[in-house]
Amino acid sequence: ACGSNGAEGQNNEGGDEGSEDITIGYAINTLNNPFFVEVKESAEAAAEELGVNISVVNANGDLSEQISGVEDLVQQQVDVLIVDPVDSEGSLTAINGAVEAGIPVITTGRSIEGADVVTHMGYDEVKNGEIAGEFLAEQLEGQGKVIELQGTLGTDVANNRSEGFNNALSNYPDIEIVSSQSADFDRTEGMNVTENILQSHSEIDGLYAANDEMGLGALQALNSNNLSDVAVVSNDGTGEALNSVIDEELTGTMAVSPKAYGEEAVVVAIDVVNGEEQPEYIELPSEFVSLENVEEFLAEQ
Amino acid sequence: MDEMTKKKLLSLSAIQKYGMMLILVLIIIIFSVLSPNFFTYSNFMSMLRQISVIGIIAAGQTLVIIKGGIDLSVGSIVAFAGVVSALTLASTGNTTLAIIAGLLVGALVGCLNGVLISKLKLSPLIVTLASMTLYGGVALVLSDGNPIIVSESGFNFLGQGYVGPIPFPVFLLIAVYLVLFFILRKTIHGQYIYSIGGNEKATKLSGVKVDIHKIIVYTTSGLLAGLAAVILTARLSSASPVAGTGYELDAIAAVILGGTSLFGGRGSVFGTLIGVAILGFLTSGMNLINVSPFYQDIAKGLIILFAVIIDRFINRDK
Amino acid sequence: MDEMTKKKLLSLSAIQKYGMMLILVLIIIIFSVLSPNFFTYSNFMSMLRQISVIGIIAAGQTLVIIKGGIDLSVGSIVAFAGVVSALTLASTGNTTLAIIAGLLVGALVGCLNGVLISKLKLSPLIVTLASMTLYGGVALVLSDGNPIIVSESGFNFLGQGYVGPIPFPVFLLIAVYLVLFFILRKTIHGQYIYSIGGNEKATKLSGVKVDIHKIIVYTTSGLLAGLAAVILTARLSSASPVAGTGYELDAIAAVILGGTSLFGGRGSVFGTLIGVAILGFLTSGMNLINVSPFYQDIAKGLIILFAVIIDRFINRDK
Amino acid sequence: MDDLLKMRSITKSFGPVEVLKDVDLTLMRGSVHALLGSNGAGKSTLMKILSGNHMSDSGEVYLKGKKISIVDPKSSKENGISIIHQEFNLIPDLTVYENVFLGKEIRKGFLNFINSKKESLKHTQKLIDKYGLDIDAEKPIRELSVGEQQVVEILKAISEDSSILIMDEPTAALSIKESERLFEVVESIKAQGIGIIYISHRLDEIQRICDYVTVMRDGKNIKEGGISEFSNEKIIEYMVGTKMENMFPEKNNIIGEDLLALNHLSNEFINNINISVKKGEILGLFGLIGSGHTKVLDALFGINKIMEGVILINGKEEKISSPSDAKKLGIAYVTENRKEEGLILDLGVTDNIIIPSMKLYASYGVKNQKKIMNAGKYYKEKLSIKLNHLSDPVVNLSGGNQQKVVLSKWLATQPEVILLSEPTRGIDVGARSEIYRILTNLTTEEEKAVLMASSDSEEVLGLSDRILIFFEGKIVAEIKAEEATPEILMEYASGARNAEGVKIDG
Ligand SMILES: Nc1ncnc2c1ncn2[C@@H]1O[C@H](COP(=O)(O)OP(=O)(O)OP(=O)(O)O)[C@@H](O)[C@H]1O
Ligand SMILES: Nc1ncnc2c1ncn2[C@@H]1O[C@H](COP(=O)(O)OP(=O)(O)OP(=O)(O)O)[C@@H](O)[C@H]1O
Ligand SMILES: [Mg+2]
Ligand SMILES: [Mg+2]
Repeated sequence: ACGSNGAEGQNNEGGDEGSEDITIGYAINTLNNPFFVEVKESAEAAAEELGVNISVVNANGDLSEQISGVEDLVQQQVDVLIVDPVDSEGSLTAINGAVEAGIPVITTGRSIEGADVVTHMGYDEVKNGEIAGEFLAEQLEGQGKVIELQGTLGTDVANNRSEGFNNALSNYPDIEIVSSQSADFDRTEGMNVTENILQSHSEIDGLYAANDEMGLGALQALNSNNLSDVAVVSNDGTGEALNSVIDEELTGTMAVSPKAYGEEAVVVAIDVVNGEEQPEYIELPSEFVSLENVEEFLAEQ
Repeated sequence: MDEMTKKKLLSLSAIQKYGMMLILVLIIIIFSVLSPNFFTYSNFMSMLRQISVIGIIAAGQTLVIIKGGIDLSVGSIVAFAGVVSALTLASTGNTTLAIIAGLLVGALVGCLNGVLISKLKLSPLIVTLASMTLYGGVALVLSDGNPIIVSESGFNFLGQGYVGPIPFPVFLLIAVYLVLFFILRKTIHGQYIYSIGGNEKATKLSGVKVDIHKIIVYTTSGLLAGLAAVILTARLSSASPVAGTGYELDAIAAVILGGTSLFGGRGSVFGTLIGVAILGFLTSGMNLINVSPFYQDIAKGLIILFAVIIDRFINRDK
Repeated sequence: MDEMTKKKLLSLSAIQKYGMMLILVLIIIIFSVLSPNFFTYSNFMSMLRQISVIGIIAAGQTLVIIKGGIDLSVGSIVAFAGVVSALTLASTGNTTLAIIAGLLVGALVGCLNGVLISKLKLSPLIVTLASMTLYGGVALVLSDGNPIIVSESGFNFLGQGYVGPIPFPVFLLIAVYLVLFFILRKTIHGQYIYSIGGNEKATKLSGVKVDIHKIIVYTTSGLLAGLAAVILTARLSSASPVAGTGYELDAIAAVILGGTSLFGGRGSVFGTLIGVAILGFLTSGMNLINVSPFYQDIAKGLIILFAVIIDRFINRDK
Repeated sequence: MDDLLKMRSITKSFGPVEVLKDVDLTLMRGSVHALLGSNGAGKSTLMKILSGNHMSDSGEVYLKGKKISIVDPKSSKENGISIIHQEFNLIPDLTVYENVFLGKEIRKGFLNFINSKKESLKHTQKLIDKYGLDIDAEKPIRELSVGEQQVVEILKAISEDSSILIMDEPTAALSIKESERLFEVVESIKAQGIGIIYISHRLDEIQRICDYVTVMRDGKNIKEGGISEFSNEKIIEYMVGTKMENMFPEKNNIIGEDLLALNHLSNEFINNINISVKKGEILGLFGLIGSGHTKVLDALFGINKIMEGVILINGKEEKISSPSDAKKLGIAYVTENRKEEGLILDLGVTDNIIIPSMKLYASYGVKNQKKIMNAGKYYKEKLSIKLNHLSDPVVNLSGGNQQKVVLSKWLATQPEVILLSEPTRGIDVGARSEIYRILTNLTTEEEKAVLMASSDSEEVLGLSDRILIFFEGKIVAEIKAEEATPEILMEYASGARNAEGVKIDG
C-alpha cells in the first residue's frame, strides 16, 4: 500500500498465494563493497521472482544509520525484516526496536548475541579466516614470508577474519607475517599499502587480504613489481575474484557466495511470514575456491 | 502608503528568513502524500530521534562557523568520547560518572583545539583535521578496535527513554537548541561570536579578549559532540570506535544549508535545525517510500541543489 | 650593515616560505634513518606514483581555494569519471575515446558546479556537497555498484607505464603542477584567481568578468579530478563506483597544509605539492616501518599538528 | 605644565624600513593637538602605538607623568585612550548600536552574562540625538554609506569615558554639515578636560579647532608649537619640505561636444537624474552624506540596476549592466571605499594597478612581466606613491597612498570618462594638488570627461566647470563654477533653498 516505485508493481506478477501483499524490509550493512551489492541484487531478483515487495535500506557501515534505517522500515510496517548487522554487538538495539514493534527479524552474516530473532543465517568469519589461512600455509608448504591486509579497523569482519587467519598461522612457526596493515577493504588502498610494504619486504611468498577488493588491489601492486608467484588469498568470492582465480592471478578466495546469501534470505523471510517454523541457525554455503574447484563452483551458481 | 511598503517589506523578509523552512514544509507535504506512514506522530518522533545526534553536533558547529572557524574533529570526538564513556561505565558501573566522562572528554578535546587555534593562530581546518585523525586513533587503541557493550539501563535511558511522549534524545535536542539560541542572541559571548566572525581584527581592537571566546566556542562544540556521543552510545547500547565517521561533513552541510555563512559573521541555530531536519527527513522519507539506495543519493543531491536554488530565488536581492 | 640585514632577512623569508619544505625534509630524514628501504629510488618513485592521484586533485583544489571557494565534489568525480571512462572503453574499445570521456565528465561536472556557484551565487560548499552526493549516486547506478574491469593495456599504460625511468602518473603529476604554476603566476586568469580570492567585490568593480573566471576554476578542478580518475582506473585496471571516497578531504588537507588560506587570495601549487608529499610520505613511511595500524592514525594526527606548529614558529611574525 | 600625555623618542620599523625615528609628542589636557604630515609620514603608525595595535621598538609613553606600557588594545583602553582609526573597524553584519557598544556591552542578569541590547540601543540613540546626527541605530553597517560609517566610528569613540581621544582623519569621509557637527562634539569634549590628538589633511579645519600643532615628515619631528605660529602656507611648507604654489591648477580646458548623457535615470536610490557631460569637462556632483550623488555613479557604472531612463554615449544609447560593460565603453570609476571596493589588500601595488587593464599588459593571456613592472614604476612616479617595494601588499601602505593606487589603476585603463567618488579622501595637500593637476590635464590635453562626486565643497568649487547639487536622491540645482560659493552649495544641499527658479540642464 505504500511506496511509489517499481517494487509495488511487482506483486501482481507473483503467482504464489499468500505472498501477494508481503513486504520484506532488508537493512543491508553497506553497498560500498561489490560483495554486498551482489547480495542486494540477488535478494531483489529473488523477491521479484517470488512476487513480493522488498524495501532495502543501506546503513553505509554505520551503526546509527542502521538503527535509523530499521526504524524507517518499522514505520513502513514491513511484514518481516532481514538485518545484515553492521556489528555483532552494536546492532542489537536496532533489532530490538523491530522486535518490539512485532516484526519478525532474521539476521544474516553476523549473529547477534541475545537478539530475539526468528533465525540466523550465516557463517563463522573466524572459521573462514582460519580456512583461508590454512590454505595459504599449505600453498607455502609451511614456510615463508607473508603480508596481511586487514579490513577497516574497528569493524567486526575485519577483526574476525584477522583473528582466524592468525589462529591458522600460529600453527606454522616457519611462516613469518612480515607486515600487517589495514587497507580499509578498499582496492586502491590495498594496492598502495602493498606497494609500501614491498619496499621493505621485496621477498615475500604470500599475501592474505580480508576481502577480494584488497586482494585484487594487492595483485596489481605485486604485478607491477614483477612478483607474479606470490600466493594471494582473499575472502568473499565476488565474480571478479573468481575470474581472477581462473586466470591464475588470485590463488584462492574464501567464497561466501553473495548470491546464495541474498536469495536464501528472501526465501526464508517469506516462509517466516507464512508462519513456517525455522531452525535457529541456518548455515549458509561457504566454500574455499581455488583453481582446482573454481569451474565447479561457478557451475553450481 | 509608506507604511504599507514597509509592511510588505517586512513580510517579504520573513519569507526570506524562512526560505529553507518553506522547503522543509514542502518536503513534509510531498512525503505525506507519497506515504500514509510519514505524517504520523510516531514517525515524527522516530525521525526526530534519528536527527538528535547530528542535530546536537550541528548546533555546536553553528557557533564555530559563525565565529569564522570550522570543526572537523566532531566525528572523532563522538567515537572517542563514546568509548571513554562506555569504558568508564564498564569499570565503575556509575552512570553519572560515565556521562560526565563522555562530556568531559569532548570538552577537553574541543578546548585543546581552541587553544591551538587561538593562541598559536593555526588554521582551524588543519588543527581539527589533525584532531580528527588523532582521536579517531585513540578511540581505536582504547577499545582495541571492538565495540564496548553498555547494558546499564539507567545509562541507556539517555538514548532510549521517554519523557512523557517525547523520546529523551529529542528532549535533549530541543534543550540544546534553546540554550544555544539564548547564548547567541542574548549573551555577551554570543554577541562576540558574531563580531569575531564578522571582523576579528575590529573585535580585538575593541578590547575584546577574542582568544577566550574562541576557546569557549571550540569547547562548546567539543562538549556537544561529547553529549552526542553519550546519546549515541545509549541509543545503541554500545560504543563503537568507528562511530561518528563522516558526521563532521553532515553537520557542516546542515549548518550551511541553514543559511550560516562559511565566512562567518552570520547565521542562526534555528536555521541549522531546519537544515538538519531537511537532510534527516529526506533520508527517512526515502527509506519510507522505498527508494532504491543507489537512487537515494541521486535524489538527495538533486533535492539539496533544488533547495538552495529555490532559497536563492526567494532571497534574490541579497 | 644595511646590506647584511637585508640578506639575513631574505634568507629568513626563504625559510618562512619553505617552512613546510623543511618539515618534509625532516620526515624524509627520519624515515631514512628508521628504514634502509625508504631512501631509495624505487621507493621514491613508488611513493610519487601513489600521491599522483591525490596530488592532481589537490592541484585543482588549490585554484578553487585560492579563488575563495571549495570543491567537495572531487571524490565523487573520481568515481563517476572513472566509471564512465571504463564503460566507454568497454563499449568502444577505443583508449583515446575512453580518456576523453573521463576528462570530459570531470570538466562538465566542474563546469556545472561553477555555473551554479557563480551565476546563482550559491555557497560553493553546499553546491559541491550536493554534487558529491549526486554524482556518487550516478556512478553507482551506471556501474550497478560493481567495479568495471579494464584490460586494455594501452589504457592501463596511463597508470602503470613508464617514461624512461619515471612512472607515467608521476610524469603527469609533474606536468600538471608545471602547467598550473604557469597559469597562476604568468597568466591573466591566474592573476584574477588571486584577486577574486583576495577581494571579489573589488575585482568585479574593476570590470573583471568574475563569473567566467570562477567557472573556469571549477571546470579545471573537475577536469583534473577526471584526469585523476583515469589514472586511478588505469593503475587498478578497474573502475570502482566507490573509488575516491574521502579524497576531497585529503586534497583540502594537503592544500591547507601547503600554506594556502581557506579564506582565499593567497597560496601556491608548490606549497600544495609539499603538503601532498608530507601526507603521502607519512603514510607510506609508516607502512614501510610497519607501525601498528591502530597507532598510525595517532602518529599521523600528532605529526600534522607538530608540522603546523613548527611552521607557525618559523613564521611567527606573519 | 599640565601635560596629559608624553611620547618620547618613539622608534618603529617594519622589517628593514624605519618609519618612526625618535618621535616626540606632548598632549595637553583640554586641548586639541593637530598631528600633521604628508601621506606615509608615520602619523597613523604613531597613533597605533598609542592605541596598542603596534608595539614601538623603543621609546616611552608617560600618562600624567607616570610611565605606562601599552601592549595591546585592551591595555590602551584601560589607560583611558580611545581612538577613531583611519581605516574603519566595523562589523558589517552587526547593527549600528551593536558596533557602537562592541567591547563595552551593557551587562545585566545572571553573572552579568546577558547583553542588554535595549540599553545599548537607547544609549546609542541618545548619542545620535545629542549630536543631531541623521543615522538609523538599528541598520546593519553593511547598508550604510561610507560617510555614515564614519559617523558610527565617531560615535564608537566618543561613547567611551576616556581622557585621551585620538581622531585619525575623522572628517575624511564627512561632508560639511557632519564636519560642523563633529567640531561641536570636539569642542564639548575638550571642555571636559579631555586631550584630543587630531589628524587631518584639511588645513582649514586645523586652523579652526586645533590649539597645538606637530608636523612630521618621513618619520621625524619637523616642527611643533601653538597654532598661532602656523599659517596654512607654513604648515604645507613644513610638511612637503618646499613652498607650494596654488592647490588648484590654472584651468584652460576647451569644452567640446556632448560625450555622455543620462536621461531620466531612476532607481531605488536616485530619482529622475538628467546629466550631460561634454568632452573636456569636469562636472562636480555635490551633496551631503546620503544624498545619493555616489549612487548616480554606481548606476552609471553598472553596479546598481537602473530601473528607468537611458544612458547615451556619443549620442548612442548604451546598455550598461555590469562594471565590465562600463569599462568596455571607456568608463573608469574610482570608488569611494578603497578598502572594500578598490583594492585587493593582500596583493602588491603593481598587481593592484594592472587589474582592470590587464589585457594591455599581456599577449595571448600571458602576462608581460616587464610591461607590468614598468607600469608599476610609472604610476609610482607619476602619483608619487610612497612605498618600499612595488610588490609590497597594499595593506601596508598608508591610507593616502592606498588612494593613489586606486587612482592609478583606473588611469591605467586610459578611459574616456572618469567617474570619481571622493577622490582625495585622506590625501595630503601635495598629492591632492597633484591629483587635481592630473584630472585637469586629462580634460585639457586628452579631452576626457570627468564626473566627480564629492562632499568637499572646496574641491568641488576649485575643480569643476559645472556643479550639480544633490538632495535626497534628486538634482536640486545646477550652477556654473564661477557663480558658486560654499554658502550657495550648502543651502541647496541641505534642502534649505529649493530648486525653483534654478536652471536645470535639459
Ligand atoms: N604593517 C606595516 N608593514 C609595513 N609597512 C607599514 C605598515 N604599516 C605602515 N607601514 C608604512 O609605514 C609608513 C607610515 O605609514 P602611516 O600609516 O603611519 O602613514 P600616515 O602618516 O598615517 O599616512 P596617511 O596620511 O596616508 O594616513 C608608510 O610608508 C607605510 O607604508
Ligand atoms: N546596500 C544598501 N542597502 C540599503 N541602503 C543603502 C545601501 N547602500 C547605501 N544605502 C543608503 O543609500 C543612501 C545613499 O548612499 P550614497 O552612497 O549615495 O551616499 P552619499 O551621498 O555618497 O554619501 P557619502 O558621502 O556618505 O558616501 C544612504 O542613505 C545609504 O544609507
Ligand atoms: Mg594615516
Ligand atoms: Mg558618497
